[in-house]
Amino acid sequence: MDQLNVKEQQQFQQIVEQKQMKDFMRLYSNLVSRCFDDCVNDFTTGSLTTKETTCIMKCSEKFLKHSERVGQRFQEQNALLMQNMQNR
Amino acid sequence: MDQLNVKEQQQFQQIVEQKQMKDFMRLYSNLVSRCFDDCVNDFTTGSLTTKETTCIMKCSEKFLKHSERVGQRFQEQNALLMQNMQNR
Amino acid sequence: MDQLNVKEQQQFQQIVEQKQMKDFMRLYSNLVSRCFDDCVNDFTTGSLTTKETTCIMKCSEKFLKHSERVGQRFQEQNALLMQNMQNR
Amino acid sequence: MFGLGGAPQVTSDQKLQAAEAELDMVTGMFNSLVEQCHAKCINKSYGESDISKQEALCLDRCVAKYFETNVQVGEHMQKMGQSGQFMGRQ
Amino acid sequence: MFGLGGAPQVTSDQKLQAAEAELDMVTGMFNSLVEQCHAKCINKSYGESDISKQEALCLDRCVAKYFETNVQVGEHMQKMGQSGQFMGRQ
Amino acid sequence: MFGLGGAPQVTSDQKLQAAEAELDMVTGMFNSLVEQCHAKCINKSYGESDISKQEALCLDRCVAKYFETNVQVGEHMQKMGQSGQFMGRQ
Repeated sequence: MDQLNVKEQQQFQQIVEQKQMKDFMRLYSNLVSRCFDDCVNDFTTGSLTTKETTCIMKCSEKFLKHSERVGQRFQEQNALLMQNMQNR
Repeated sequence: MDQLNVKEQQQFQQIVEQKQMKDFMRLYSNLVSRCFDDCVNDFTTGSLTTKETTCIMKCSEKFLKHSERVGQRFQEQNALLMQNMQNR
Repeated sequence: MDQLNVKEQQQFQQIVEQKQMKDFMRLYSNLVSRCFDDCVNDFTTGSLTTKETTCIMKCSEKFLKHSERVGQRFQEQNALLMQNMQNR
Repeated sequence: MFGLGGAPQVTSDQKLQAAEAELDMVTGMFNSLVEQCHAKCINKSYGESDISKQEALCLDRCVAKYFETNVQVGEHMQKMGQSGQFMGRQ
Repeated sequence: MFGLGGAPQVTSDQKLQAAEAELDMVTGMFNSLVEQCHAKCINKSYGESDISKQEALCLDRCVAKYFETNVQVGEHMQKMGQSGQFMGRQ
Repeated sequence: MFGLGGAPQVTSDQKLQAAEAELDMVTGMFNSLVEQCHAKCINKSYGESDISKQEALCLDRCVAKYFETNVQVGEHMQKMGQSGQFMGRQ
């Protein structure tokens, strides 16, 4: 990324910020889809049962903790990779 | 969406229209992929058998009816949701 | 595509070129994801085993040969389709 | 759909981008709904091209339960966001 | 690929957008074809890095049958569109 | 991430597009990693909302092995590219 000059870096920063809202929305949509898929499989009723609701709560919390942990490791590994490339 | 002024709403309408052709193309591609996946699994022949063709026709019709019904329910539920948010 | 005039065709060519880098990156990402998924399923160790590494090499080579062959057939079939549409 | 698009933004451009992102999310949700309810409700032997009564009932409930799930997850995330458990740290 | 891009449009911008949408669809079809024919034809034990004769034959037929499916679905949708069964109502 | 974005390009526009494409790829990789490590490590019965120690260890190794896979594939593709076996012909 160091090939970009200051003005280009500012423009790039704008692009990054534009994408962040989209990323958050995608995370949210994935969360809903995943927990719906894993927790709701009985269509003899028309609204969520207590069991399904509990499952959805736990699933969504767990998924957020999951992506948080993967995100931390991803950044660590990415930093390591960049370092290795520069030391070559 | 009521935060957009008239001019912004017109611009947004253009964006919506630009996306509609893409949406139609995606529906079409999904249809082909789904029915190919569900109906064509025998590669001892190089062109579609009668049985496969029949399956593809029924699959594509059924998928269109399916997305039509899901689309209607989606709009109803979405309208309900918007109403509930405004009444809060 | 013959409905585009010369200037439009040049602009379209630029769009095509912009997309090619993205396409290559997607091919690469798909390759990594697929071979990781098919070859790495043991997490009792923290780095790749010899068996996993071998599998990943063969998987990635095979996937490239696979997409090359599918690409060739795709172009042939596409050319055939265009010909049939013009002869109608 | 979630009342987004009205944060303390200034330019037309940003408002339009927020509205477009929201449209993309609603479209994405619809596409995901079509896929998931197909997987959960539709018989894939394709003996018939019509949707059976049973499949139709299943689809209606599938959409309703998906929206309920959406609301539940949204409220839960807000609660967690306010308690500062997530967001920003990620 | 489907002769799209030539509707009663006026501006260069719209024509380019239609052409771009068509390009995206063809690319999307190709990607989906690569995925699906891999799932249907390729042995995932990866004992070999080469494609076997049997796999190659399967791939060739997979692509041919996918194109045939594409044509069939396209013609069927046009027929249904003309009879007014779908489109616009959705 | 892969040191792309610095080919013999001229205009700001092209540099930004390359940087954006790279950003999209890294984001795509992260999303794919989230999905795949969830499938490989997380118990989907959701008796608990917390990640167990075993799951956490599995996730850490999953991310590490994914990066190793990424490097291996990258090096292998470069080797094949230099030997002229692929690219350009496709």
